[in-house]
This record gives sequence, C-alpha cells and structure tokens, in this order.
Amino acid sequence: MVIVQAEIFDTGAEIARITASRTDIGAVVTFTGLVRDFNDSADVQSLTLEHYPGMTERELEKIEASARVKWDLQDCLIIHRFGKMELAEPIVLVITASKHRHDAFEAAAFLMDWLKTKAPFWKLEADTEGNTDWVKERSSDQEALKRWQD
Amino acid sequence: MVIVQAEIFDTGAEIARITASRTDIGAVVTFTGLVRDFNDSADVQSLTLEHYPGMTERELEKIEASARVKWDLQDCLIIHRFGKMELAEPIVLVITASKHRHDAFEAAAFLMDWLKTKAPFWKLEADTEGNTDWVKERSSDQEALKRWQD
Amino acid sequence: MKILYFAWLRSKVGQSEETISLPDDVTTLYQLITWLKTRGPAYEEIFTDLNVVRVAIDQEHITGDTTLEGASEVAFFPPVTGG
Amino acid sequence: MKILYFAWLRSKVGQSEETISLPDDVTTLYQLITWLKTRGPAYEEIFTDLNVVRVAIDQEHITGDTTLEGASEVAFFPPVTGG
Repeated sequence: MVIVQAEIFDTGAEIARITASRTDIGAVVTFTGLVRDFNDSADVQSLTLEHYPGMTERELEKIEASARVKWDLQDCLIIHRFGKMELAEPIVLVITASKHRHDAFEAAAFLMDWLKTKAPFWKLEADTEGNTDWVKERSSDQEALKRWQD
Repeated sequence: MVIVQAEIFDTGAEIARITASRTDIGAVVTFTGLVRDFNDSADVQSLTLEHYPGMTERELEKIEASARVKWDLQDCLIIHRFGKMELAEPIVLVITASKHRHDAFEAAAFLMDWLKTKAPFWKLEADTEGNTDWVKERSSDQEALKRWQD
Repeated sequence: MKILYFAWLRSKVGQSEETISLPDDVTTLYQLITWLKTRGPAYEEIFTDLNVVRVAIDQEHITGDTTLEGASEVAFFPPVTGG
Repeated sequence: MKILYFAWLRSKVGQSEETISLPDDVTTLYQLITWLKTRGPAYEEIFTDLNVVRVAIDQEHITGDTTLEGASEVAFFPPVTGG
C-alpha cells in the first residue's frame, strides 16, 4: 500500500497494523527516514518536501508492485510525507513483511534506494537563520540505485 | 544495547526510545522476527527458545560492538527473547540508527545473519498435536553469514 | 494544455501551474520548450540548461523529444531529491 | 568443574547442569568427553557424533582439543539455531 500524506505517521502503529492477526509473517523490516540536523546545509532546521500530486502516488504504486514481483512479500507499505517537517520528524516509512528475512531486507533497501532517487519529491531545506535552499541531486544515491538494475 | 528477556517487546516503543530527543539520526532500520506457522514442522503452534544465560549476552554484546566498528551507527539495539512463544509473537528485534541509510541497512542485515547462525539459542518447535522437535541448523543461514567475512 | 512547474523551476516562474493554448506550430516537446522560452526572462532562465530539467507528460517521465499529440499535462521539474 | 548441557543434549542427559570432580588424568577437552562417555548410555549417545556437538569453555567457543587447566565451566550444545 502507498500513502502520501502531510501528517506524521507512527512506525510502531503501522507495524502493528501489518502484523495483526497474521501468522504467516516471519520477518518485518522497517526503514524510517528522519529529518536530521545536517545535510547539504550546515544546520538544517526544517525541511519542506514538494511533490507532484497524482504522479507521486502512481510512481510509488509502480515501484511497490515491482518489489512484490522481485521478492516474496506478505505485505508492503510505503508512507511518504510532503510539506514542512521539523528536525527529528519522520519523513518516509517503508515496511516489508515476508516469510524470510532476506526478502524483507532486500525489498526495503531497494524501495529506499528508489525513493531517494526516483520518487517525485523535491527537498527545500531551511537553516536556523531562515535561509532556504533546494537540495541538489546526489550522485551517491544514483550509484546506490544501480545495483538493482538487471 | 543488548537485552535478553522472556517478555514480549514492542518495536514501536523501542524505536521511540532510540530516536527521542535526538536530531542526528537520519535513518532507522528495524528487523522484527516473528513466530510463523510453518518452519521445519508442517504446522508450528509454538516455539521455545533455550539459551545459555551469561554466554548469550556476552556473544550478543561482542557482535553489537563489531557492527558499531564496521558501520557508522548512532545507536544499536538487540532484543532477543527466550522461553515459550506463541504464533505471531515477536522473537527478536534489531534496531540500527545512523546518519545514512546504507549503514543502518547493512548493520541490521549483518546482525540478523549473525543472530540466526551464531547466537547461543536453540529452537524447540511444538505442533498442533503437541509433538516437539529441536530445529536443525540450516545451511542457508551459514551461507548468508559468509558474505560478511573479510 | 496544463503546464506544471516544481521546486526551483516553480520559484523562478512564479507559479506552479498554468493553462495555455498551444500555437498550431508547437507539436513536440522541444518546440514547446522553445516557445515557452520566448515568454520572458524567467522562462528563458529555467530552460537554459536542459540537463537539469526533467519532464513528465501526463505523469509519465519522458526523455528526449516527443510529440505532444493527445497530451493534456506537461510538467517540468529538477532531478528529484527524494525522501 | 561445572558441566552444562543444552537443547537435545540436555534432554538426553536428563539434566542441564552438573558439578563434577575431574579425575587426575582428565586434563584436556577430549579426555573429558571420553571420560563422560563412560558414565552411561545417555552420555555415550550424545557424544557419538562430535560433528553435531559444539563446546564452550568458560563461555568461549572452542574448536579442537584444548587444555582444561583453569577452566571452571564447560558447556556442550548442538549447533545453534538462532532467533
């Protein structure tokens, strides 16, 4: 499932929802991305994520479908926030549930590499003095994605 | 931190504890292992984990220290239960927190590969008819661990 | 046709969305970009270096030139920077 | 010296822990195993195939023979099966 929302999410509640009353899940991997205090700018104070409503959901749904084809997943959830986020707030959540740990780990890492490079989101960072700056694309993220290409 | 306990843990609460009032964490990966309804036996009803009190904690602390040397981690938590566990209950939790997602993912996968092969725990499965069986070592788990060896 | 701008392209152009009627001789993506550049310095600026501009037509990523026939929404944006 | 048994070794031996006084001529791990096997069919059985028995001395994994000098705790267990 894909959810694009402005509101904060709760990783623990989402894990509980996915595993509730199921006995066929052996492994749950979660990735939570948080706003941290340095990135491109020296001191990030907040982050604003712009997205492309409609296209963002479509793209995320496509990549979720790919992950479900590549790996044996019992369930898969992507939550991605947009709008303004303060330091230490969660930005993105990926949960993968599988019979086996390798499927869960690989699918989660794949989804995150994709989300970091391909999802239609643009980051605007604001520092403590109120200066804002659009974050540049990072070549390390592009490199990370290459390992999943056939 | 390493915790070996009989009680059920709550993954969401542990994430909250690790990220509370910190602004230097960009990525949190969790792995939760659950009792699922088939493994070696056709229909697992419960699982009992025997451990080696003292040695288990020592070994887990050593591997946590290794992970902290190999990867750039802001925090690391391993909770492993022992005793009897019912279907769908959590068995093991690994949380890794880092500035960067790759460190968090790699360290969590490494710790789980180690826990599955080297941690002093032994699994006794019980099926719906009350038959119990000590789980055999799996060669696929040994193979998984090899990729971390230098 | 709806034209969308995101991130710094939106900031420069000063709007996130506009609806335009294409001149008859604008039938491909490159012709659209060339035509948009004639509409003022902000447009001229955002399309100076096309290496840093990404395009989606009807919410599908496009690389290279293509026809605009049947297209209802063209979006211009920088390389995405993820979550 | 404390001897510990885990998992199916414990089930077969029927106890998880025993404290023994080593005979004077038992000074290495292999000598200990050989001596334990003389104590009854259950011991004989658990040590039949040493490929499936793991050993820790004072909570450190041991492979191969080694002296027991200074050791206070010897544990025998099957390959671990993890969490």
